[in-house]
Amino acid sequence: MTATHRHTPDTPLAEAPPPVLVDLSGRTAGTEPRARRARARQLVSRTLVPFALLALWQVAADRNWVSPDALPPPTVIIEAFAELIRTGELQSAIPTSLARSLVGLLFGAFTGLALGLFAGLWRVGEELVDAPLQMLRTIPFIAMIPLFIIWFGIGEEAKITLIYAATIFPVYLNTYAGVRGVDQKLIEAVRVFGLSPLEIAWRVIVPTALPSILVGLRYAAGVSLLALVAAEQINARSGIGFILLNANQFQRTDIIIAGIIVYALLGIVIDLVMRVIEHVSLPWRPSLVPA
Amino acid sequence: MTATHRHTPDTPLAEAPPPVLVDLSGRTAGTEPRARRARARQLVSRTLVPFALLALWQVAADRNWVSPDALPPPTVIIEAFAELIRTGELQSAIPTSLARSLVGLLFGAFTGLALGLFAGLWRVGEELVDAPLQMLRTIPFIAMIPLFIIWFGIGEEAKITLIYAATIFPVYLNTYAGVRGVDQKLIEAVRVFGLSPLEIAWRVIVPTALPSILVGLRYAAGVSLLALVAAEQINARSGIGFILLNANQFQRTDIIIAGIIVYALLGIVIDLVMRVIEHVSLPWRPSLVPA
Amino acid sequence: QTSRVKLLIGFQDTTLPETVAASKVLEGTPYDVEWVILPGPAAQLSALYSKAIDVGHMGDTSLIIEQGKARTPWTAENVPLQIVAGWRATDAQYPPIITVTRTDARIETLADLRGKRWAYNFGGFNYLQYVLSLQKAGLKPADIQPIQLGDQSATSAAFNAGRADVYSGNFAAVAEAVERGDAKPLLTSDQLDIPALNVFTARGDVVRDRAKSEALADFLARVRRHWDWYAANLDTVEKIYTEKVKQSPARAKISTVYLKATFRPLDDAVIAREQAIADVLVASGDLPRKIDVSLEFNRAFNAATTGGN
Amino acid sequence: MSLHSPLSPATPRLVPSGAAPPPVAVELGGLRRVFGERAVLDGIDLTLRRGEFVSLLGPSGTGKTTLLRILAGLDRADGGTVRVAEARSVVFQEPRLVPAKRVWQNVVIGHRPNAEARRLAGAALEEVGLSRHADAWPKTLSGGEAQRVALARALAREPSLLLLDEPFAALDALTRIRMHDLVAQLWRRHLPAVLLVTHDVDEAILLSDRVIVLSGGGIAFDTAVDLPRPRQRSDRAFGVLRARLLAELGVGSAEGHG
Amino acid sequence: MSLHSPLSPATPRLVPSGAAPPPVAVELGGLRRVFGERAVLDGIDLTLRRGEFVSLLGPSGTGKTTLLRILAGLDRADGGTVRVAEARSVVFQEPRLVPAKRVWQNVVIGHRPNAEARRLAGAALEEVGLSRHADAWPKTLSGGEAQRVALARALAREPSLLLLDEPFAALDALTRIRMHDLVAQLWRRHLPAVLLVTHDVDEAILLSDRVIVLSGGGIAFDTAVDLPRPRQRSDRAFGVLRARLLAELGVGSAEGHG
Ligand SMILES: Nc1ncnc2c1ncn2[C@@H]1O[C@H](COP(=O)(O)OP(=O)(O)OP(=O)(O)O)[C@@H](O)[C@H]1O
Ligand SMILES: Nc1ncnc2c1ncn2[C@@H]1O[C@H](COP(=O)(O)OP(=O)(O)OP(=O)(O)O)[C@@H](O)[C@H]1O
Ligand SMILES: O=[N+]([O-])[O-]
Ligand SMILES: [Mg+2]
Ligand SMILES: [Mg+2]
Repeated sequence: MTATHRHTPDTPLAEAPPPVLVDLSGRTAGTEPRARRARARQLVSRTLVPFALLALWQVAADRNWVSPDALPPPTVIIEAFAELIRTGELQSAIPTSLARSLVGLLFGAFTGLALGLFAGLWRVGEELVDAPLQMLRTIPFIAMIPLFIIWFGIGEEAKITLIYAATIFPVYLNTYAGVRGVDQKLIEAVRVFGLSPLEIAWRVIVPTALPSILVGLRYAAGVSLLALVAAEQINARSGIGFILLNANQFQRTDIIIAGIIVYALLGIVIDLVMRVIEHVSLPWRPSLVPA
Repeated sequence: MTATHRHTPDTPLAEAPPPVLVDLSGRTAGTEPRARRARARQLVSRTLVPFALLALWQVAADRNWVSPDALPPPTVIIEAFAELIRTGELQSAIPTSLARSLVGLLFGAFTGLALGLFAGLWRVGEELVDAPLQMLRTIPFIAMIPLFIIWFGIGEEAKITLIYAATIFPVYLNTYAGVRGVDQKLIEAVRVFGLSPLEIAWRVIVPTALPSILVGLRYAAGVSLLALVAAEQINARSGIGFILLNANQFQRTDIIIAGIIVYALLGIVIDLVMRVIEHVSLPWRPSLVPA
Repeated sequence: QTSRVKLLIGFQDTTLPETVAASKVLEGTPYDVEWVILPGPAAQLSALYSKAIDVGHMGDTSLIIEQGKARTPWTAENVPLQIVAGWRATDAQYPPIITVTRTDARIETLADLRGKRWAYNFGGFNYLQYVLSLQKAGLKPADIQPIQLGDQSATSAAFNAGRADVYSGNFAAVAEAVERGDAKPLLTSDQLDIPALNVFTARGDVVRDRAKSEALADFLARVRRHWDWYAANLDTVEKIYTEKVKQSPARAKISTVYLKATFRPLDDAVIAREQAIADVLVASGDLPRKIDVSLEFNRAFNAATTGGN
Repeated sequence: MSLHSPLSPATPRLVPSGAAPPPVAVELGGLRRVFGERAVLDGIDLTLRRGEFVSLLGPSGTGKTTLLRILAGLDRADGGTVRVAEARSVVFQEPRLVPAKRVWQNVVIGHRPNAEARRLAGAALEEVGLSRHADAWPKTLSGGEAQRVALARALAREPSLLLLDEPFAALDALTRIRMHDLVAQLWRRHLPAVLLVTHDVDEAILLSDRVIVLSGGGIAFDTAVDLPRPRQRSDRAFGVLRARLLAELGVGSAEGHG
Repeated sequence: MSLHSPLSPATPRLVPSGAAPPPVAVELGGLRRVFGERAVLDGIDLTLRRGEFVSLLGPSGTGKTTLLRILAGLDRADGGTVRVAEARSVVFQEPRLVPAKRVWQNVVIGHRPNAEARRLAGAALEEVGLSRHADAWPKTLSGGEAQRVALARALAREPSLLLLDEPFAALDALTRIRMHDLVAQLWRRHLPAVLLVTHDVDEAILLSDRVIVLSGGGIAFDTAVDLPRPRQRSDRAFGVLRARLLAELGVGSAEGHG
């Protein structure tokens, strides 16, 4: 071998700078209270920003930094909420709208998942499915409402079809990306056991791509809410999209903002639900540890 | 050790069924023509579905399966295209609209990326940023155009701000998911080399999460086109969103469909551009091999 | 050197801007005019409130609703917006708004409307046409199948596609169906005594600004001359509607006649009719309180719009 | 190597004289595989029969894994003929467990997931000493544990060709002896052809009937191991073969024996 | 082990008598780590000084990697004190290369990416015999190549504590000797404390000053290796120590030597 065997150290140890010792045992502190403290802090900071924005908003209104026409102060928005609740509109809108969103989302997610798997797993699937879906996703449905009415009528079907069409793509795209992102090595490892492509898909690829698929589902859930604003232009007498449209037509800035807040709150609820779903369906993922 | 050392085989070899040999050398066939053939086939099947749909559509029109009011035949759509091109509208619309989309997208992608990294890399980032963004994404911008006008006026800023606001979230969500999906083992491996969190982010996490970030960018690019339909309601005299809105107002089904086709084609162009970007920026990813 | 006055004029589509441009009436103005296209009255009102435009375009009912829902009641001193001009079609063949029925729905009398699918859209005088048609037929919403849609284009699409039996709204959007015999008129806006004016609404501070209001008066006078040009150049207008505004040839033919208009003086008679409309909306519950519509009308520009002095 | 397996698998080449030779499990003719400019495998001829236990040695980066991948049907040849038995099992150089499936589900990933599979997985995990981890997630396993799960997965099948890519590299002395024993048992029971890639010359001599050295794109050396079983590292013949193989691997004879 | 390193690192414990002992690089007191119910590490006391080369043996799943992770600052202790030198390098049980970075960029991942880094990477790759692969993507490397890149990455730094988790497991005899040599050179040059996890008893004896056996949550055995360097596997003392260590690892003395 090439090594020369010197028997004296290149550097006398006395000259070596003493290594700096760092104490890692501080991390030892009981984990239970730590976790509880972290959760508390999390709750605070998660709610802090929204509340800070709210306070800023009220101050801005009080000091006349913005005109109440441009942005009515929170107190006025609260009145708008009170009005929506007094008339019962809000209570009937939310279940109506959520039902529409949910049905559209279910079908859309199913279709997106199936197409995403088809395109992700088989090259021929990609070749057949991808181009039409890339086209589908850029269709501006809001500009197609008259066509939707002509094609699908003015019933619930038309509204749900619109939501359906809008939710396919996010699930498709993320399923596809998730499937393609599964480590080839894993797929090889199970392929040699003689699994059929379908079995590989079901037993290995779908579980492994699930985080990505769930991102798509989360996104689609948001889209299903957004699509309400288009869908509920079609012969709706209630629903949060309808409330917004109506307020829009009558320049009720306060109700528009109240409606947007309802949307935002539903967005947060969806997010929480999706977090729970992710937590339950991805037990193998290490709980998020920040870098 | 526990093994018993029998010196005769449990099964006499004569009884063993002869293994079935499979010939794997067929795969030897020269790869160059194979690759070329695959590309040709890909091109065919990628264009096949759109063209098949087109043919079906013309047949349906010719045989009167659908009324021309509901779906004008392709020939009529081609005439609509010819008209838009003759008057020069299409030629001026596309650069105008693309410029708006691109500027909004650039700012939106940058913001989404920054926030996604902030939330993905640091728990405190997530706690501060995630809730407001989950709220942002469910805001139905189409219902906010009057507010946008009040807040941002009727100039290009208002249009671009709308596109900007709509494109932040897809990039954010996918950046966040990509960063959180980076193998903890990799991060650990570089952390021990004393890299600062920022260096780890820049040198390891961003490159590794890039596939996911690019999915977000691809999605946002589509959204930036979709948002034109809302943005170009604000004092636009040209642009593809404007063409669609105008056609909508005057019930020009043929132009609506022509506009949707323009959208779809732009969608495909964006997709191709994104594929090239992915190809260039992810040289380390094995070219997609179907399972 | 004083800077030139600039008028920002909002309009909901490109029809008027295109014909005004073709008529060249704005050549040589001592001030600048810029058209701002904002579909829908809501966007026009937003732009007015945010001072993004000086003058907006809407139906005459929009301000009634604005005043009705205002948090602080309008007074002569604080009135934020005022109608400065109003116009409507000159051709009796084309009432501005209308209630039509599909021929295959076999609606002969007002009583036949009961139980029918009736499409309308909220806001503006389209909605008024629906409310007053119902009232005239002695029906309540519960007696029919109301189909409320987001805007005029959705409503006419639903009706033209046979998804509704009855339609209340803009006549031009269903005129082709009427001409084909697929639909027939039931009640016009005139029969319901709806003025159905298109109006220009100016900001209060624009009207009070001497330089701007002088420019506005001159602008309106020029638009009046444009209406004369319009009536004399129907072929040119039709061509503009097909080529520039992108209407179908059939629709353009109708629009040419339908949009041939003149300014109407904002006089006591008009204001009385508008007041009646406001009272109806209060009665129907669409407005929370009684209002005085005369506050909304500024008669100072009548001279410019009608050519008198 | 510093540890010495007590195992002594049956010698399956003891076929009644005059009987037909066992069926072929691998047949390579002039196999080539090129990466970029470089022919990593350049004309490999090789026949393996059922019941044969062959070890494959060779320097790092010489194409051992590539050869196994081609035999497994996971990589394509650029030239030559490749015929292999259909029922194959592979243990890869890395464990390659599905992170989303529990350990026991990974073991029976090739089976319909039912009670029978669960039982089978339990038995296979018992054999590799990991019953305790049956319900764990792969990410919580130590390196050697993961490698043993991969081994259990391969053995839960009954292959006619068993391809092993350094399956024992991450194992301590004792565990390694147990795993040797396990593989030998399976081999005796079902008589698959076994191709074992290893870097451990002693391991190759202890376990196999034949040792092949891959180098420079071809088979540089191919020898039968004609030592009686159980084999002893202290045998003179063992030492001679070891020295010879080390020499083939470029380790000078001066360092060739302890 | 079947291969015999010619390397004979300097003996850095040869400190002038009377001089202060070298500075401490690792100091553990009553270290505990519990997974679920099980205390994998249960009261470990250990001091390592700069210039010490210590090998860590132990059965699979006994907590060797866990201990290294705690020393690297990647896992937390559940009890006890942990003090370690700040400048640490780690070679993990898997290569853990960043797939999105070329091989040379991986080697100098800890450096500002400039010409100097490129040069440094080239030199480090030269030392591990992978110059040819400097511009390759990690996914195209063979198992042993990837492990050598990980080694090059660790050595491109000048740590005061070098933690090695089975870094040679995937290497053939010749390459392994070269890598032994490389680590020894680095050690002689900068005199870090080295903690080497290995399953190869001979490797432990050949390289280190001290061998520790981890078992059942604690240090089961801890011995100095007082053999002159260069060491010979054929030495009687070598054989005795090997037998002793194998016995500690549960491999009966009957199989203890070749
Ligand atoms: N996809 C690829 N693209 C380019 N080169 C490759 C690819 N796969 C393998 N190689 C190269 O081919 C050579 C042989 O690799 P292989 O994995 O077969 O080696 P090996 O003999 O198994 O080595 P080890 O003992 O280190 O595992 C290596 O130099 C490797 O870098
Ligand atoms: N995150 C974890 N959750 C639960 N158990 C764990 C976790 N990490 C390690 N373990 C368990 O702790 C034990 C020790 O693991 P460790 O990786 O330290 O072993 P090791 O001594 O390095 O083994 P090997 O020689 O096989 O690499 C193993 O049984 C392992 O399953
Ligand atoms: O599709 N998404 O951008 O999540
Ligand atoms: Mg290999
Ligand atoms: Mg380990």
